[in-house]
Amino acid sequence: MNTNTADIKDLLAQHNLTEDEFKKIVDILGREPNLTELGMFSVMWSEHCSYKSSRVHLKKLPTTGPRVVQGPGENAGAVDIGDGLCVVFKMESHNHPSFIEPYQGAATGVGGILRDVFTMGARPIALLDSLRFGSLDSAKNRHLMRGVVAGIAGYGNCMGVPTVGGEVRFDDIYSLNPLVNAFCLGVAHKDKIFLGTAAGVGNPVIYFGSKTGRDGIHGATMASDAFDDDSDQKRPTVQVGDPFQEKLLLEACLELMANDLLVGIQDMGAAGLTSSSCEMASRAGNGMELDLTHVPRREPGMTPYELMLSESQERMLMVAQAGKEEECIRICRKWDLDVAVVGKVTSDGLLRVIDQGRVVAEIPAKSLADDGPRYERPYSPPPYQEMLTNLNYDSMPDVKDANAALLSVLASPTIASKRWVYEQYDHMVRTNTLVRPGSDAAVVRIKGTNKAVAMTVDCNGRYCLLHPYEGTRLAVAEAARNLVCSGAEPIGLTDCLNFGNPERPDIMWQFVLAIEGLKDACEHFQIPIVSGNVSFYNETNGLSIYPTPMLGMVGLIDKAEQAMTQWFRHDEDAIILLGKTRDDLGGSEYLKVMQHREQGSPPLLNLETEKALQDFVLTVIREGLVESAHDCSDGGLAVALAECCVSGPDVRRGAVVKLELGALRRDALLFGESSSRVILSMRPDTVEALLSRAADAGIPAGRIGTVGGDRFIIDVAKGRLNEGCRIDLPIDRVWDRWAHALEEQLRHE
Amino acid sequence: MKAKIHVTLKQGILDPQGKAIEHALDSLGFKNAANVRVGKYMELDVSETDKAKAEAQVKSMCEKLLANTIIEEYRYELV
Amino acid sequence: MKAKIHVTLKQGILDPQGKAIEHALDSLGFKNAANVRVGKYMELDVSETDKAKAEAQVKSMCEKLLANTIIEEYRYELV
Amino acid sequence: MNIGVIVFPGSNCDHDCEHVFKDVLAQNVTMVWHKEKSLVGLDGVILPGGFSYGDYLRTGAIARFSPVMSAIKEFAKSGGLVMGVCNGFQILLEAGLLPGAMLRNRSLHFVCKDVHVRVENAATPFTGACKPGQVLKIPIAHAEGNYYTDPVMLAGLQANAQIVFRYCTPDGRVTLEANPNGSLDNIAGIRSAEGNVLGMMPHPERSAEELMGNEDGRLIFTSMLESLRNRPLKMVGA
Ligand SMILES: Nc1ncnc2c1ncn2[C@@H]1O[C@H](COP(=O)(O)OP(=O)(O)O)[C@@H](O)[C@H]1O
Ligand SMILES: [Mg+2]
Repeated sequence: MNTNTADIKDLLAQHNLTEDEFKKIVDILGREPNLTELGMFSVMWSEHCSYKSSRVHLKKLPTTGPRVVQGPGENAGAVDIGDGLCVVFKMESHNHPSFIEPYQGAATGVGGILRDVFTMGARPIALLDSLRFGSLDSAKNRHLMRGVVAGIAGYGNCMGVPTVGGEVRFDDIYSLNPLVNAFCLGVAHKDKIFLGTAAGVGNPVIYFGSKTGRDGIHGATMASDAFDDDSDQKRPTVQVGDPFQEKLLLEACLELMANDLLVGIQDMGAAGLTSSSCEMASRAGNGMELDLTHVPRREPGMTPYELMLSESQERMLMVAQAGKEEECIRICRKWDLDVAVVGKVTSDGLLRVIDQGRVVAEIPAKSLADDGPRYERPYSPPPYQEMLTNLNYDSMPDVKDANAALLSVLASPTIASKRWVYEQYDHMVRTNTLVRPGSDAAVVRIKGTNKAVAMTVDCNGRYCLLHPYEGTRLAVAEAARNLVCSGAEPIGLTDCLNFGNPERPDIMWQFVLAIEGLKDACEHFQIPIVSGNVSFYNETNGLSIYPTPMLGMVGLIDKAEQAMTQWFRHDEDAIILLGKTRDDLGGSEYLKVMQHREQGSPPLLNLETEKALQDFVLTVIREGLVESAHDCSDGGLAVALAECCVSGPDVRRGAVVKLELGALRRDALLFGESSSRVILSMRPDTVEALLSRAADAGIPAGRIGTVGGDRFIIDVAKGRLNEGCRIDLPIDRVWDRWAHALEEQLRHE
Repeated sequence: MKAKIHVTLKQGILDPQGKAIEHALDSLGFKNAANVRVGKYMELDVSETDKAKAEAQVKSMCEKLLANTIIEEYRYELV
Repeated sequence: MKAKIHVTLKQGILDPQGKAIEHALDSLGFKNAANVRVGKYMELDVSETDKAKAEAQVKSMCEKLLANTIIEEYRYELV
Repeated sequence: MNIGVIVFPGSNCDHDCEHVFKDVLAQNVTMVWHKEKSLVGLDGVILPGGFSYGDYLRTGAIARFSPVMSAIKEFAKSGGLVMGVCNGFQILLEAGLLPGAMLRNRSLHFVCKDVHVRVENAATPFTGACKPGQVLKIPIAHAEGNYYTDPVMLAGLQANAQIVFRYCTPDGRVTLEANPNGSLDNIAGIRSAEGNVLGMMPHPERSAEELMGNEDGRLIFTSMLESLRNRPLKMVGA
């Protein structure tokens, strides 16, 4: 590059590269890079693609197990479910693009995660989405939420992949950094998994899908870049999705794969042609030659730099078996896709890019894909951490009007029904959805077998703020509990770790502790992590989001008809509470809603207790002893009971419950979020058997009430230290508040 | 006054709808149609007699609501 | 030649999108906007130098594909 | 029977319809690519739901020009049973095989949920297994199901008993609140004047199995098969 030092500084800044990184590039090449090469390095070495701040820590996570068919490192992970099949799944963030343009940002996020799954040879059968927004009091946040939900719907519905579940939480910290994480699961034959590898020197490299335009150039670098007030300038980098094109791409891919034509395949996600080519070559220890002259283009005059960095959506790169080009091209044409042979696999390990007969870039593929910088960034707890956990119970008045408190907590958008969201998603297409959105986990049957898989996404960012280690362990426990309550055995996990700026020691501290928590909990439950994603730099004007390690967990149900739901099913059924309630108000939704505090220690979690509880719940569900099972977490016992009454699809049922206060506070008993608790309902004649079984297993259990009537009643008897209280409301009032709160808050304009 | 507003995708932004229509026209035998772009057309009444004021208002409506200026551009006339 | 085509809902057919925009404008403080109607605007190139022929073609495109004349009406100009 | 399921680019309920006919009702199913020009050998035809051509321009507007549509018109003209579900209904409207047009849902949102429909005409080849006035619970999933036609045509539909399903409450009342999309006269499904073409917005294939917890939609398919078994022989393979 014929540039002077000042210009180089500018260039490096524009490309988010440090001077050390630049030196490393010069070392690798033995010369200075040209602009195209610099661009390629910058995207591949960005945080988003290279995991340079997280890699040393991610290595600690448990990724193996008897069921693991494919762990992290490929487009998605795969876990054996028997019958010769495996489930392929992954979760991915699209936070920054969704803040800039909510509809397209969310839509292309869904498009990207779908491609990750079907490039592995799996037909996608379910999507979930995990969302975080700021308070709905603000018009901007309402606009973001409407746009994001519409974008997810627009893409997923058109693809014919049902969005069967998800999570939406609200906290003002996400106002300038909403989170949009999408999870996708597909099913593949275990011996027909496709990988992104460019094996076989001489094999043709084929481009197919949409044409390349100038979309999202610098997108990958943008995702690794914190926002500031100039973010508007970066707007032209927004990509537009075309779900129809992706549907054709999906069908074409599955047809190509069924016909034994491919050696390897990878989608062009972040860093487009650059990442797909160098990663495939590097995995196989080969090189690749690309001739840009043949790349289908949407616009005239595109430079090699633009072609290599474009993030136009709905594109794929495949390495075909030599001699099978024509057949590949025929199938792509059948599906109306653009297709062209753009290169071949070489033996020299170099990614060589040619344009109009001229070599415009020549870089060792491995150095782009794998030899990016790695940082062991310093970490230390922030000075305010102790202030956060410090919660003086004595200074807080106990709840007086329990009716009013319950209604307020139910109307909190984090707790309220998400029907407004999931009714916009086609959650039934493919006719597999046995448990629709609205229960602890979604359950989808696997046609051709008797099996079903359950899926959930979970993370309480507030807990993670208060204690990143505990919060992450709690998220693992909750996700597993949600699956178990649905009758499923947890078999695998994907994560999407959303954090602030890793160059800040306090953020890095949050990250490192979260990883430790994730590791410890997964090892204890023996749940392997088979794929994942890290999203750093979720900060605006120096303000970071809460640490939000989102988890997507998958469980297996051997007999589909044993899938369980959370709502009460018959009047007269007995209500059983499993687990122990403590004074756990720290980080609770109740404290936030009623006292505007996000403070305290998150609930205590003992992994042995949790595991014993989950094993017990799964066993009694499988034995058919149980009519419903609901995880008790956000909003505490009162909210969980109310959900059991009003979340069922057709009818609402009342309940009469009596609770012992013991030495607890009233608010802690009703709204505290002690972990390791589950609410069951069952026919009255099986109660005794269940209670004695629970006693044998060492699980605290007791009958707390009966389903039925048209009122929601919780009678709290006087305790050792405190007066009792009573919740007594018409069940329709409880339902109305919970069912319509979100809609009402969104309906402002 | 009546405002007539056109909102179209910016140059360079993918227009999947236009592409699909072009393809359909082609297979219908309209081989000589090309570069189809699809946008929105809106009409509305502004109860304002001062043309300059009305213009300022319509511009502000476009910026705030009618166009997504990240990917779209707009133009309007008042009659 | 470039064809500019407007497709709008027929008078008398309820336009929920127009209604929603009107409502949104209202709550944004644009109290004096009314009768919002939303339609489609399409541009395409016709490689035909004879204006009459081009017109006939564009009309036929509209009738056959671009508008559904049960609910929509269309107009076009050629430039 | 041999049932043809038409596959347009962007169809996405094609496999669901195939599953019901093949795995639940043990019939022969032929997946018919939209470029086919002949329907020889088929006893009945389903246009499945989805987003043919991405629903770009208008739902069903582009699909109606697929080569297979001329064959479907012939098939229908000769009395063959043709059923369009959701996007299939929209295509039949655009193709003129059924009267009327679809507008966007009143809410402007895509909506996916269970709804109830009342069988207004139980004397069609698609509803023979239902009782007149029977209420069926069947899911909908669409953004454009707001049926429209002009008053003259509407009167014609009513007079000829062409309205087959109306959105209703669980106990069978046709009310404004029971209408999920703003559809004229709560119309959820109509048949052609001759009676052998049906279009409906709800998805019966999504409620046709015990495991799914609802088998109401299955009645539509069993009605169809029953009337195919009873039809005069001359229509076979028309
Ligand atoms: N964004 C969303 N998309 C689809 N379904 C959602 C979404 N958010 C919440 N849901 C559904 O609503 C129900 C309640 O959600 P949530 O309160 O987060 O459940 P839990 O506390 O059991 O994890 C779940 O079935 C969930 O799948
Ligand atoms: Mg739960």
